[in-house]
Amino acid sequence: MRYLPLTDADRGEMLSVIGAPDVDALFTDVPAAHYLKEPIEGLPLHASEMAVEKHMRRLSKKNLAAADAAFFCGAGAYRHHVPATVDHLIQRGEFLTAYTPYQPEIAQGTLQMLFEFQSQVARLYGCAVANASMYDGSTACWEAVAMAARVTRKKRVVLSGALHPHYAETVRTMAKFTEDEIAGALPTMQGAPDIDGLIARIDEATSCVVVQYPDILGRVYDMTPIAEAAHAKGALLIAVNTEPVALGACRSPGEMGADIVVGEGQSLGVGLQFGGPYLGLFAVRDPKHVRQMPGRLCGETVDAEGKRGFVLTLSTREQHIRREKATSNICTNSGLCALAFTIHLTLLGEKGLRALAAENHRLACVAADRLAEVPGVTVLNDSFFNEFTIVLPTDARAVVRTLAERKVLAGVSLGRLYPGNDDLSGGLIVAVTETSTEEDIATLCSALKEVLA
Amino acid sequence: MRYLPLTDADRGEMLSVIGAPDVDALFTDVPAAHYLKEPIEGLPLHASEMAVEKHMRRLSKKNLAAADAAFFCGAGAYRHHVPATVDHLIQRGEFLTAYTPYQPEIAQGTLQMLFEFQSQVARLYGCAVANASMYDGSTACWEAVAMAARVTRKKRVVLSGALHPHYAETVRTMAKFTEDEIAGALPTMQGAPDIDGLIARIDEATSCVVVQYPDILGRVYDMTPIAEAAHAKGALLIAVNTEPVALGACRSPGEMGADIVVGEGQSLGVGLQFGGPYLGLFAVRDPKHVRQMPGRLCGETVDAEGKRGFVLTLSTREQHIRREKATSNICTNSGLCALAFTIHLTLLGEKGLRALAAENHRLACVAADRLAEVPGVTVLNDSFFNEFTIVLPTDARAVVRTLAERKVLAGVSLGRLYPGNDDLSGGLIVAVTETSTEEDIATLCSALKEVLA
Amino acid sequence: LEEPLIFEIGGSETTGVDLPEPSEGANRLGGMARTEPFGLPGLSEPETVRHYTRLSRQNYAIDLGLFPLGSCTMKHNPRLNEKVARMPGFADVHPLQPVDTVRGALEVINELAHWLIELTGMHGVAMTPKAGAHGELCGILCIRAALEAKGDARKVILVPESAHGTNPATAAFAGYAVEDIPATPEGRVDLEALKARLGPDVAGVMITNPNTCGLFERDMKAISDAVHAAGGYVYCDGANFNAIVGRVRPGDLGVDAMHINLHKTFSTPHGGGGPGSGPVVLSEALAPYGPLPFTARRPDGTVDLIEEENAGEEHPLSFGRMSAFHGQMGMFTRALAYILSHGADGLRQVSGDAVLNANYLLRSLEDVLDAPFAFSGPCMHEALFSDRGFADGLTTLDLAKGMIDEGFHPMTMYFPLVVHGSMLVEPTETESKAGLDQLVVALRSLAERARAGDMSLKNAPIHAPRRRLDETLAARKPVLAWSEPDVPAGHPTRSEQGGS
Amino acid sequence: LEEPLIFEIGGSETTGVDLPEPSEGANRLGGMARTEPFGLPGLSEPETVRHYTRLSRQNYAIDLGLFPLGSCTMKHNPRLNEKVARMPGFADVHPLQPVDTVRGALEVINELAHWLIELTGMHGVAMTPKAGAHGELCGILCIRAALEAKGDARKVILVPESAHGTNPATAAFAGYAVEDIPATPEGRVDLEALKARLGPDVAGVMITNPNTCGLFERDMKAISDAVHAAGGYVYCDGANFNAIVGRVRPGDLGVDAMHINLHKTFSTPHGGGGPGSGPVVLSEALAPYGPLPFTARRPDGTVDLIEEENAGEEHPLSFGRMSAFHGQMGMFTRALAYILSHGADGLRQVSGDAVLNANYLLRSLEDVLDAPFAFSGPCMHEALFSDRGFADGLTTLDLAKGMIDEGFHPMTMYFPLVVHGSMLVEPTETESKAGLDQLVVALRSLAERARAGDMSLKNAPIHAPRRRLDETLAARKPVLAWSEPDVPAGHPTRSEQGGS
Repeated sequence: MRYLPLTDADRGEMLSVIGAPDVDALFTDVPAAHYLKEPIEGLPLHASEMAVEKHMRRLSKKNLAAADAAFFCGAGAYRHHVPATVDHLIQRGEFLTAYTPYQPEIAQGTLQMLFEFQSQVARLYGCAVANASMYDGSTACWEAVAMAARVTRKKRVVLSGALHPHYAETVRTMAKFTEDEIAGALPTMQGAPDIDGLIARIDEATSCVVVQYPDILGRVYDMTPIAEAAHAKGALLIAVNTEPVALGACRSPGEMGADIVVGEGQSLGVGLQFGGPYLGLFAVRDPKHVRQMPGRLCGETVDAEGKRGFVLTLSTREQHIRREKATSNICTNSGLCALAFTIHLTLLGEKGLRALAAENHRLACVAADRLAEVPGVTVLNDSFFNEFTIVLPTDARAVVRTLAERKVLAGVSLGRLYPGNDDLSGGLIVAVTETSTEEDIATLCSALKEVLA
Repeated sequence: MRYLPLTDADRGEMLSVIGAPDVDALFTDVPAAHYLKEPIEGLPLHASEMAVEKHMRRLSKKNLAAADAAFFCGAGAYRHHVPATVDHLIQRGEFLTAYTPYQPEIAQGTLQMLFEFQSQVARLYGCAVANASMYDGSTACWEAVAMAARVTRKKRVVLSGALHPHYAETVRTMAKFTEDEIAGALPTMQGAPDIDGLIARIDEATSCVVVQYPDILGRVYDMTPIAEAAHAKGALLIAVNTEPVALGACRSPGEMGADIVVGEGQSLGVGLQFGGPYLGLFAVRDPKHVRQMPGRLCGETVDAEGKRGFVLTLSTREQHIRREKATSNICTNSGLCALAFTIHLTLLGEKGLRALAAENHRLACVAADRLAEVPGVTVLNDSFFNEFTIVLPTDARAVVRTLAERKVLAGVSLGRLYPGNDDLSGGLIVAVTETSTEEDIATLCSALKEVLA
Repeated sequence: LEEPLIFEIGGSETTGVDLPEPSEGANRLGGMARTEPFGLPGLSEPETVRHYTRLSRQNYAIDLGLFPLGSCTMKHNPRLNEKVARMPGFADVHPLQPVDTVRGALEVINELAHWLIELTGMHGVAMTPKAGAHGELCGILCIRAALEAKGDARKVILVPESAHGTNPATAAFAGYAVEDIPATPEGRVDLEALKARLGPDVAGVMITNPNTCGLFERDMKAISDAVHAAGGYVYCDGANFNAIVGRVRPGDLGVDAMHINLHKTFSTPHGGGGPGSGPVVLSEALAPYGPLPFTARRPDGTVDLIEEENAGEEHPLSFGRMSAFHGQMGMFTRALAYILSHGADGLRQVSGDAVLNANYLLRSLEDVLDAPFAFSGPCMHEALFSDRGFADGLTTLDLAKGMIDEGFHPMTMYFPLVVHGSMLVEPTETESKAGLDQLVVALRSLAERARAGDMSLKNAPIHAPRRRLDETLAARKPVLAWSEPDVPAGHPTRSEQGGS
Repeated sequence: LEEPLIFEIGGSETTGVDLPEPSEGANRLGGMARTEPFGLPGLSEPETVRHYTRLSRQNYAIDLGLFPLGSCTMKHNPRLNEKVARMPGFADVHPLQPVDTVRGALEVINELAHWLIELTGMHGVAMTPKAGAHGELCGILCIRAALEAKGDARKVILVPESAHGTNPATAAFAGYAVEDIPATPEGRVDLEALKARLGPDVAGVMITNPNTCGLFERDMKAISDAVHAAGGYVYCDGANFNAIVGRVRPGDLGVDAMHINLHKTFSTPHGGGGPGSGPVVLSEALAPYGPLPFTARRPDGTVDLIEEENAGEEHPLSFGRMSAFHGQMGMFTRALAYILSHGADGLRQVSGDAVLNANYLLRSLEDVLDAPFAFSGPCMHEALFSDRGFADGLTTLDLAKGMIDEGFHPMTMYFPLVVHGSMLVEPTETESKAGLDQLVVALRSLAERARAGDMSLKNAPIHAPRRRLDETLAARKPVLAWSEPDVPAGHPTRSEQGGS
């Protein structure tokens, strides 16, 4: 086996040092009845790199890669161009094969990168402090809800109907443990989100209000009134963002009064990857909330010679120290994805992020205008950044499947996200990024026209 | 421009330090008549990474990649599976973006690698010393011819008819300078090479005899009689090898008395790459010939503290020291390709190289047997390693083109290599490596059967 | 050279990408256009490459040397797996594409799931948990759902003293009261004490096997039987599955749920702290409660996705969704490539070599380092030592930091908690004998210095990018984000200059 | 930790690949089967990754820092280009596939050739030369072929004193007598001296422009006119084309042949010493003699390959083939991606920033380092300094080695030969002002130490993987390959054990 350096000669020598006749003798604590005598049944013997690569390539080719299609899927995961530099750098062995930086003297590379990452996320979100990342946006959203309960010592959670349904489901599942009460809703199929309706659901028992920005239908709106209403009742506003590129064009949630801002960072550096691994972002506007934050934090300090250095800090919040008193059971972050994100954002910088956002918005406006001209299609949104919802006169799920056969991945149907809601079944979320060309948009429109005709 | 770090503010500051009004003022030595006022005509303005990648991908897709075909091309370039580790390691910035190791204190990585490479090549070839690589096999072959003239002080070069015709052409072209006399021939279309005929062409004026092993038609044979005959006339035997994997199964040229062994190293680590960059290997059997060798040499020494270290050495042979008295004008090696080769060979080791060679030979034997069963096809070779020549009853060039339309890349026709020689036009060189499957072989045979029918 | 922060070298007008200049034109941002600057620094591409390349060189990593980190399993990460994960059909597909366009990706998930089930002898597997700790939550949720389905609201989870910190954290987080199970003097769960505690209030136990002392729980089957008899479920922390893969199937030992850290047993890269992936294998009793979504192979061989849309018919008892989308696809491809590369014979060799390497270290060091459980026989994949015998004033921490100067990553320190000054050493199967012999030489020398009272160890490390760092300062006055320093007049920072 | 040689850690039974065990069976090796062992060591995959990763860290590289290496042009290597070169349609195609299956690859060659011609204002280009020096041979072969076609057997090539060492080596190798052209006091070719030497025996001149003193040859056009009038040809060494790309077209200056080092001007990676690529642009007079093969775009847009098979009609005057196959494809894809990325505006910016950076260094250092030609105006892309003013016993070499301790690669030393103790500094356009300022600080400090006679510079470098190496020993007793050491009885080496 190419990954196993011991030779039979080595094994013999080592066994004689140990004083064991063979390797099986080292497993004497395993009761004989449960010790397998033979290799696992059904699993083939070891295979060459070439054979494994061929097998995996065959499976890979059974998928329609986005690059081979006219591609408009979003709804929580976005296709952006990731500079080649990003993938090159994250594959450096010193990053790829490093351990969690618990030994800071030999982990300054990871630690400084995390400090820079935290600083970037905080600025992007308009917050004071961000952590070193979570699993993904949906679990970060749940952690924010749990944190709000710790901060407010209340249990009623108000979810916006326009929160990504997977995020809402994740909150609902995890709330089974904590017995938080979850008040959810479906999205309103209107040009603008129903802010008054949401505010009306906030009461004195509310720990937090969870909104998405831009929301699941792509709408961009002012969160300030919601923040004010929440704060008036002693609740926190949690803002969820699934498309960080939007913040290159739109005001930040922190600016508008969100107390906790969480999101999915996949857009920058990470890629689609069929849904994972992704990158949970988590930040708080008020530094006094830091000690209630979940997840790892990297902080600045000095070494024994007075040189600046970085360490994981405030770990008394964490499970490996606190055991059953930890703020969360999270013990991993999404380190390599955070690295990809921070490299991509460093390459962009403020100038590049603004330009990228502008290009996304420009193309999305083009697409919305063209789609509105397709007979039977209505564009729902009054406002949007790079995705918006169109309403078709028929079940959008079927349309999406039909278009996929023509290598047009038209978007994500509301019917798939909200099965069993006939009112939503005509809805289709269309995302347009800098990777979509005007030719792709034309392809989508003409294919849609034919299918709807 | 993403590759240019200066900002306009920087440029302004720097110009004021220099005392120049603008950048154009730094080009005052260029006569105004020849200083372009405008960007080069026709060339588009700078483009995003995404745009360039798309353009190049479009061109890439216009080619039939070997992985998408039943593939049997050889004749000097071979497709082998290169472990992913190789490409990962050669892309480390410290290797990829390093300079020629003229400052050995900060280039030990490249130098030690080259020392290991030289040692591996010498052992593979059965020689005493190998250099740090040349451009490719064909230019290494020419350098060997030139070296033989320096050693023997004679000028007549006898080329085997079964030497790769591109190599023979290269020697012929370069000999225009040195006025060496080149005696060439066409390959004999027989099961075994015409050794007696070759020996008969050696005379007292001969500086060297150049043979290929395995030869252009794939034949493996004993070089000892040729070496003896050459030595008897005071000539050197130069053995050319284009497939190093063959030496995992076959006796080395050095063992059989070749004085200079050169070859193409592309098979290990480098890949097909449409012909370049490749890797010239160059070794001598007798250490006393070292000072007549062309190209870089890396040698062991110690540093000021007595630690082992490596340096480029014997550079008095080289052009940057000797100017017009250099042994060759070569000033570059194929460093990164040498790195890929040495990593691949280290992964293989003796055990892996033998196994790889055995698998190549096994599959080639299968292919030869199956092809012999196709009506109209004759297998020419008495002996072969992983490539052999078949003779078709028609022009093989046309057959190859027809098969390519069916995604069968059947091999290299002799008609392409030796245009204008009707006697050879039925010949087709078929190479079979570990990347060829038995299914590919069956595809080739059935396609050939149909085309010949 | 010290590497500055991107905020110290970048500028707001510098960028490492080429994009069209934003034009005036359509603006449908609902009046929410950003007007304030972010303060995000940009670097050109060459500066970016250099910054991160230099930073990387301040890290230790598996690619540089041995990582004898007990319980965390740092082993070779094959580059084939990196290549496979980047194939366009896996890396460039959207999680919500129509299933007909992602059958191959679903096959990867299903094929990996199949082999995880076969290797563990279980009934089903939840693929979506995003890390080991997330998998623990998944397992506990299944137990809870199964109990609820029986109308049984038990509130206690038993956890051995030596458990991973995540175990009690998970159980507590999930609303359970956590109670300790004591250990026997030889470092295993005390079966009799466990049996004595079992009762109608105990929802289950969480056990690590092999345990964190590096020992196999001989009584595992008896424990499971007792727990099942008392109406509870057995959760096994699978962090140490790499010690027994191919040789022992947890399902045969009565386990109901076990997470598998793909990076530990199946070698997905650690990445400086993630991303992880923690699939949870489930017994027949718990499988019906597992989370959405998952995959199912149809009789015709195609693989389908079971999600909210079709779960009503296919998986009605599911406790729900734990996260968006389908799990850590990028880790699945790597883990599957690893399993297929090793095959049945190779995986058995993996656990054999891992255990052989650990026992070789144990026996090569027990005369100079206290090995509290060495008397009780072979260890599994990790060897446990302690600081007993060190001179006064020298601790496990000092020895560990001394390892850095010898060119190694420190071992796991002060874990498990059941042994004072513990040092848990896990070499893994991907280390050569020559590498282990170097480690032995270094550790013997350090142990002798610690026993002899060589106080210079207190200064270790000295051959590292940094000396020991002031963690107290970091926690007392947290600086968690960069802010512009106060700058003397006349020296504007680069980013204040609006470019550089 | 010192990294041993693969021969010291590998074994003949160890391998890092999985292949079927060789079986008995068919053997058609003509009796030539190998029986003797090679003595080639193998390493497992994890050992291999670690060996080369550790080795790599003993190198300095562009990714780590500035490389002020005059005349060698070490600049940023974009990673996009690495990605492009690895696209399967370029990396996984055989050079002798039928042309219909490689039209895209031929288009790459043709498109690059087109832009090289446009950027240089020439008539044709030979794409096959494999490096700059190979390109020089190509150019000289063209000149020779053109002269021969006229029945003119001239035997002298004129080369300026300051030429790259390859120039006279090439001319001599090609059988020409090489004669020097003197320089003017300000570091340029002496036009009058050149004119005086021209005559019917002079085949041509080889001139570097910008020249190796970092100056533009103002009289280039006059030189060309004089040479042409005397019946000779002008070869231009294009190593410094990066200083003028987008601003000056050598064709406009009367050049007949010029090689372009793709790694210098178009940023293909240097790779620790190759592979290079040296296309040669040719004037209308020389283009008909260029080597085979090359590409031609047909009126319908398709690109064809011109090789032996069809050269008779298409290119009958070719001097022949210089190497197997079609040139350095892997470098062509990278160079084309670079040209398209920069575009017409970016390439002009490239030369502008390269020259700006060099002049900034020249003016920031001329008060502490002797700059022999600084008086004569701006330099081009490199600034020339000398050791004049250093204290006795300290040399250019000492200052250069001192740079290593400051974290930089040394500049080019003792080249060009026309200046005593010369130091040629080329920052390139991919360095930031902040990086240049750091270099200035370091060089000023070193220059002051050298002037003050600080003999500790003799010990430099001390912060490097090695101290100064004994090059004399290496040359006097060459050890050019590893051999088994004499081993004391009882200590067999790993490879002698037949395994590890």
